[in-house]
Amino acid sequence: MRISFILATMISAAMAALSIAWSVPVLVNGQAASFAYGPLVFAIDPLTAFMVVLINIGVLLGMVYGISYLRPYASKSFMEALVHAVAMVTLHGSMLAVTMMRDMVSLLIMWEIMSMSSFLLVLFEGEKARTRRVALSYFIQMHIGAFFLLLATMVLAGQTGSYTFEAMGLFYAQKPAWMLFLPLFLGFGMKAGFLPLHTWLPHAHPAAPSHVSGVMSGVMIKLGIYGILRTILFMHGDQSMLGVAILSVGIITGLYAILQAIVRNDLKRLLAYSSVENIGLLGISIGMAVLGTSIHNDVIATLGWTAVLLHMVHHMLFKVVLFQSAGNIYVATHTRNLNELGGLMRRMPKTITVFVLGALAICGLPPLNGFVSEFLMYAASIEGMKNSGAYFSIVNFFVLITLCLIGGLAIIAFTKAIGVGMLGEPRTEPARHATERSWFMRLPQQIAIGIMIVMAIVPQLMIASISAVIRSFSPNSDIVLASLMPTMTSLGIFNASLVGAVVVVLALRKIATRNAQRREGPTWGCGFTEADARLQYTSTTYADSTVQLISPVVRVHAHMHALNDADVFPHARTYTTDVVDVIEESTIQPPIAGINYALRRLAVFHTGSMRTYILYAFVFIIAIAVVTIMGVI
Amino acid sequence: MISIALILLSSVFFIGIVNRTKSIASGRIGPGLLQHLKDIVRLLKKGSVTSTSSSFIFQLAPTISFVTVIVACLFLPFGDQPSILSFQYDVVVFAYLLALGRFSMILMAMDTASPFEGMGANREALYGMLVEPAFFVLAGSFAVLTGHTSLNEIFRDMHLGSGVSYLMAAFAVYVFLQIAMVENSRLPVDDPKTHLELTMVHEVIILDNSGFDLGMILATTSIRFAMFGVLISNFALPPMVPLWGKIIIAIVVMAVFAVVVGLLESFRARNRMKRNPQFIFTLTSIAILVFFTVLILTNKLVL
Amino acid sequence: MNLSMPLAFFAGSICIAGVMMLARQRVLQVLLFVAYFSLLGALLVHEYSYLDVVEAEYLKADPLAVLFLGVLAIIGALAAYYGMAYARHRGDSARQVATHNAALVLFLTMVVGVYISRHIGLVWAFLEASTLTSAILIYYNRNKHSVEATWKYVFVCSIGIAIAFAGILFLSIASEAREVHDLSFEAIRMTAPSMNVGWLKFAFLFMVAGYSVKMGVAPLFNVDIDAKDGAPSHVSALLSSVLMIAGFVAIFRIYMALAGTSILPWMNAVMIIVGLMSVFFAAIYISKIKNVKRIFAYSSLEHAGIVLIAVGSGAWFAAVLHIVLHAFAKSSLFFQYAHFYRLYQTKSVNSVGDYIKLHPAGAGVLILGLLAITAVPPMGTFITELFMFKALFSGPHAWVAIPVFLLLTVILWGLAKNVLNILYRPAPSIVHAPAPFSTMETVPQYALLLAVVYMGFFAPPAFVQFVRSAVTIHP
Amino acid sequence: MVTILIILFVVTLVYVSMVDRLATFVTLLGIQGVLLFGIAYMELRDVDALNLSFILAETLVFKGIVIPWFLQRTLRRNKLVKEAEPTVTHFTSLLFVTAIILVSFLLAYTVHEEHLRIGYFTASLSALFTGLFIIMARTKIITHVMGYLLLENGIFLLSLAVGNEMPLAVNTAILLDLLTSVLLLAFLVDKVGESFQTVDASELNELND
Repeated sequence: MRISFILATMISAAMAALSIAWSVPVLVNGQAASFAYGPLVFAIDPLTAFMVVLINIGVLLGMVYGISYLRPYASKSFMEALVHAVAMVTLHGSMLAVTMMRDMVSLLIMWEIMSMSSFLLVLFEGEKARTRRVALSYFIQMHIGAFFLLLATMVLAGQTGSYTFEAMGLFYAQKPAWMLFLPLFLGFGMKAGFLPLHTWLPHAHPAAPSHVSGVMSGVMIKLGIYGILRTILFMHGDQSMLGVAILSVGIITGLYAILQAIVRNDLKRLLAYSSVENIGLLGISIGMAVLGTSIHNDVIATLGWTAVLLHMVHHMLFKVVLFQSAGNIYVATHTRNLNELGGLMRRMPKTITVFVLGALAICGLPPLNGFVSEFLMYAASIEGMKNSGAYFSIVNFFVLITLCLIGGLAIIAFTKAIGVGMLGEPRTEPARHATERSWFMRLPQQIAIGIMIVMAIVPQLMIASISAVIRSFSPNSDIVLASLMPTMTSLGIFNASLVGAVVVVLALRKIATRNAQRREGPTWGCGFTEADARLQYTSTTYADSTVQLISPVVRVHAHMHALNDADVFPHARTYTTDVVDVIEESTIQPPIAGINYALRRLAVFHTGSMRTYILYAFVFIIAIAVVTIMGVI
Repeated sequence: MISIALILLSSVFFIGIVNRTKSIASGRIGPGLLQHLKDIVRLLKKGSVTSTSSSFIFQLAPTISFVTVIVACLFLPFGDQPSILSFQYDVVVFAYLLALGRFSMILMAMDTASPFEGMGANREALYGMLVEPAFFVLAGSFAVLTGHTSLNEIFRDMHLGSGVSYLMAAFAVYVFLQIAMVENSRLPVDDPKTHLELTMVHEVIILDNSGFDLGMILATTSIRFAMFGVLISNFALPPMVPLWGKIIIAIVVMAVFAVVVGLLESFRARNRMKRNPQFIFTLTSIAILVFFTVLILTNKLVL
Repeated sequence: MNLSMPLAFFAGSICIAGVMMLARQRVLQVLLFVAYFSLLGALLVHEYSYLDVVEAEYLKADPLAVLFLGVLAIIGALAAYYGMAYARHRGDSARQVATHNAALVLFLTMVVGVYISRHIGLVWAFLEASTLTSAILIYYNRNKHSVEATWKYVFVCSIGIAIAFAGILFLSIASEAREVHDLSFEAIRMTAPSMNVGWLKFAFLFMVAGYSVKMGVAPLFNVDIDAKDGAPSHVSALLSSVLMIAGFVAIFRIYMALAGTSILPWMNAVMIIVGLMSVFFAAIYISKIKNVKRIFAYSSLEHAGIVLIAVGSGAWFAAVLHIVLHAFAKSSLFFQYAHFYRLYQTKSVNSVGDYIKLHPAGAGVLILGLLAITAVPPMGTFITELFMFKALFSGPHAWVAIPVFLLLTVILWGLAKNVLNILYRPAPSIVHAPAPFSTMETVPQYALLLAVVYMGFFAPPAFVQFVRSAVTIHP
Repeated sequence: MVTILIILFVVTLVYVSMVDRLATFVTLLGIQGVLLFGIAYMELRDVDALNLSFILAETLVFKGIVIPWFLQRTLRRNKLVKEAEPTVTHFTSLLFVTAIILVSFLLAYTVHEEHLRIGYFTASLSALFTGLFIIMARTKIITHVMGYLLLENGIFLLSLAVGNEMPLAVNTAILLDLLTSVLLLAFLVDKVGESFQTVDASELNELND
């Protein structure tokens, strides 16, 4: 079982080494490179090189984790293991290839291979009916996404006669940009998870094994962003309305997703929604950057692009960390339900510490790397408020409010995940007996945390290393970056010194309390002496106050039997809640239900009676004759 | 440099003045001005009891919270006197430091496995989320007004001149005042003197803390209060006044701030829990007024 | 060399079939099969070297015919092999096997006739003959289902082919009016532009309606589904590959013959309507039914529809390539189905599962096959469907792409749902102990699927050129 | 003379719609075969002997004798006497067939082509559609075979109307096909009778979705 996966990891590592060796010079020099294999042209420009690095780090972390994560699945058959391993390598390869393709058709092919292999990866625990259903719906939604890309390809070829990306520039010069951008955005946005195309994401991520969900959420959805970036790369002229549109989608996505994350009790689903939220943030940044480019404000544009690119890397890192830690928790407890966890910090402190660090980062809090990219987003929006007319000022004002609302809501979501799921007392037996995982299962997270710390302390170096990419979006970015560098350096120093200050104060505290008496005792029950783990705040109650504020957006269904007068001696009762994704419920489910209904009703043609079959031919001939005579065809 | 000194100085007296005002308003003599400081010092010396449910987060959080406030103070200028730390867009850092403190305190509360502390933590998180936009809108507005993005430069170049700008400043001061009330868990959002755990916010979070940590938490609260005091006093510092004059003005402003807080707490009832979110978000609405005023002031929006 | 090679082939085939009926020893049957396929190979080589040469007055192999002959040789040989294996596993009587083998030989021969005929009437005659010979193949199991399937198939085929004959007569009315008596495709192509448009339309309409039963598209698709269900799986493979191609050839040749006339847009519209209807019917049933074989059969219906849509939208190259790729993919799946049935002893999806554990190598075929028939890269079908969409978008019926795509999505959903259930769902207890399958038994399936990948993505330019020349009109 | 034969042919169609007894139906098919021979003979007098004998074989021997005989045999073997429960009453059938004849006439008249005689065309279309109608209206599968033969007769007539000759080789192939298909169908009727214990087509719908 694991042999094939280890082999796959080695192949992936080789692939990674090759592609990175090829990409780094591009990133450094800013000169594109390419080679052709048959009809396929593999080309690396700075953006590709950037993506290559991102993909390789994410995938390798995921695969190293997978080696140990897969240990309990020894009972899988050879074929299952093989499919899994092959799909993993294929996913890696196709993601790399997607970024290297230079025309829409090749991209579409690689894109489909990517979707297909990730579909097979989600299917890993296919013996569960739910997994099969989820994988299938994922596959279908990706298929629809690919159709939008196909549509875009056709629109592009129809107008310019070429499939290449360069033709996009031609298209944008001739036609309104949205005609091409809309299908592209729908196609790529489906993968990225922009509202309302996100519906596959909260299902697929929890269903997939954790090393896969880390890769999918950390890396694969970034390919959607990559597609959008690639499209924008060829835009020119005033695209401010497009910018505002992307930005609005981003705002809605971010706010909605983080609200959903708050109410979810499934840890991995919460993380999945948080991925959507981060896609929203990326959307906001892209929107601002496009806006900045359109109004020729290099500062906004540069800040925006830098934020986008950095946040992509950052989110990849902490999402990998979070999903893998969640995987460790799952392996230890066999549940992802926060209401069944708790008390893990005392039982598996190393894993949970890593999770907390990841959560800090994803909430954009100092001193970790998430703060750096959020800082840049705030900076861009403040610049946007400052340096442009009233209209854009107000737009950026909305961005600013959104950013801090999302930030605050993310804190609620992740304090809930940590506070309910990992701190306090265990709520169930499995959680009580959870034990720390092996060092090998923690290694990838620790590596990622290490990279995150470096990125937080020397953000200026990170930005310098991607300056070629930023330049390809915003030609005048060098000047802006030069003036931004001191700030980023200070930010890095600030991050480091914040940690330093905490350490110093801790040391002081230690010295000050060295003589003080320290005792341990039960938590104070406020006079109630029978407190037990069940009295703790649950995930549901923690979210309740937020839910009440925003009830129409987030709908929680409660199932209970109320007490009535007849219940003199009430018996045991249950109270369960479930949360629905309002958008999924209103945009995805009705058409599916409609299609299902229609299919059922329409299935009346294969009657079994031969006479009707012959009638069809007769009807067909007459019908065609009639429409021909009527001149319809 | 001056601001941090002022903050530390005023934090010693701030809570005292507030409490004294309250006791006078209710016809009592009340504790001395330094009672709060004495409490903290005594706590710092005492031993502690930690919950068996808790982990190292519980030990770590008060320190983090303390450090965040101290570091945040380092970003505050005093009029045209620069702060110790400053770089572009440090308003963001300022707000996020406070958020980090909040994050750690919430986790600390959740770590005790107490049903009440979870409640408090939840409220803390919710209120924090709701109050942040107000701060950012103000910060953004001032950035637009002055064309700068660091606190230093903003307060250096913020000159109030016209009637509209005074109105704006008044709104801003009001919002900052209320933000301070929310951030420091005072009335009408929270009542530090309440004795029912179900209605507490801040107090319930620290139920299980004791000894040095509790002292540090109390100190953090005072310093944070004083920090807002300095922030508000920055609005009242005319550029032409010499430094000693400014210091006096600031001390007076902060004293007035403390008295106002005391009076407000004396004559104001606490909100119902359910009303709090609405109340807090009103601040953002007012802050938006400030923003529009700024747009008018900078001739971006011509009415 | 010998221009009567095709005739020799027909004569030889009939002789072989005759001997097969009489000499029933297994070894002899195998030898005779070897002889037959050598003959077929010789014919293939011969036709390839005498491209576009008229032989025996009515026969001519254009690139299209040669291409399809190649497909027929490969799938036919595999079907023969699997047919023998099938009979051995079931322990069928020597007589039954001999009849079946002889019918198989005759069937393939008749289909070869369809491919290489250049006369419209002869195509018709060979098609009808293929119906009759295939009836014996379908009837193989001699149970209730196969009787019903055979009866319906033969009957509706006969009706359909009669309707098509009416179409031929309409065409000859039109050509008679122009004093043309020759009904070879070349002659029709030359004179059609001056013929009465109304008769041409009638002729085409009747021929499409009639031949639809052979190609397995709407409106007469139903009996094909039943036949593929009732027949042994290797026969189903033949039905949805070589026979579907035969129906396609019949329709496509007349389409190409009339493509020079003013009714081309109208014909395209008809093709697209037929294709759309087929995809529609496939979509509504695939998600509903639980019988694996019928699911595959409906998927054939879908692909036949796609081929016609491709024809109608002008992507002739894609159409031809697609039908070839589909033939490989679908026969691979049908061959695999034999294992499936041996393992579970049921056709129903509802009572099977865990295929990936019970028969890993077969599960791989199923997964790849699923990808192939749902047109997912790296399967070549993706490329051909891409070409189809491209042609559709640039043509006058661009809007059709939307319903087609939606229906394809529904089909994808239905197919994938069922295949996933087969592969992963925990097997119910009634499942028999895993039958020992040697990996060798799945090699041909993998080879076919590899061919789908290869021909779609890595096809050598010479091959592409050859297929392209198959769909260009020679003067 | 030809016109008379054609009218007779149409009359048999009308009669077919009313018959109850299957044996009568078969006889009518035989009569049609003879009529077709007559028509073909009149029409193609000047063609060569080979073609003539071919036509003779196709109509008189094949349509007039072999098939009716074979069908009668099948009827006997399956103990079939009459169409017990026609889904469409005889009266309605009559109406339909009459309508078919009228419509065919109108159609033939509208698409009038100089070398296409209206009579032929009408008769052939009528036979074609009557055949289809019989297949769709009746439930016994043996009747379906007969409907198919009607349809074939119609098409034969149509080919006469067209007057365009297929090459002999093609014609032979077509003839062989037709013969085999009828034999095969009759054989299958037997098999259906064995397997399903009925030759009522409405029972033959186990294969449905």
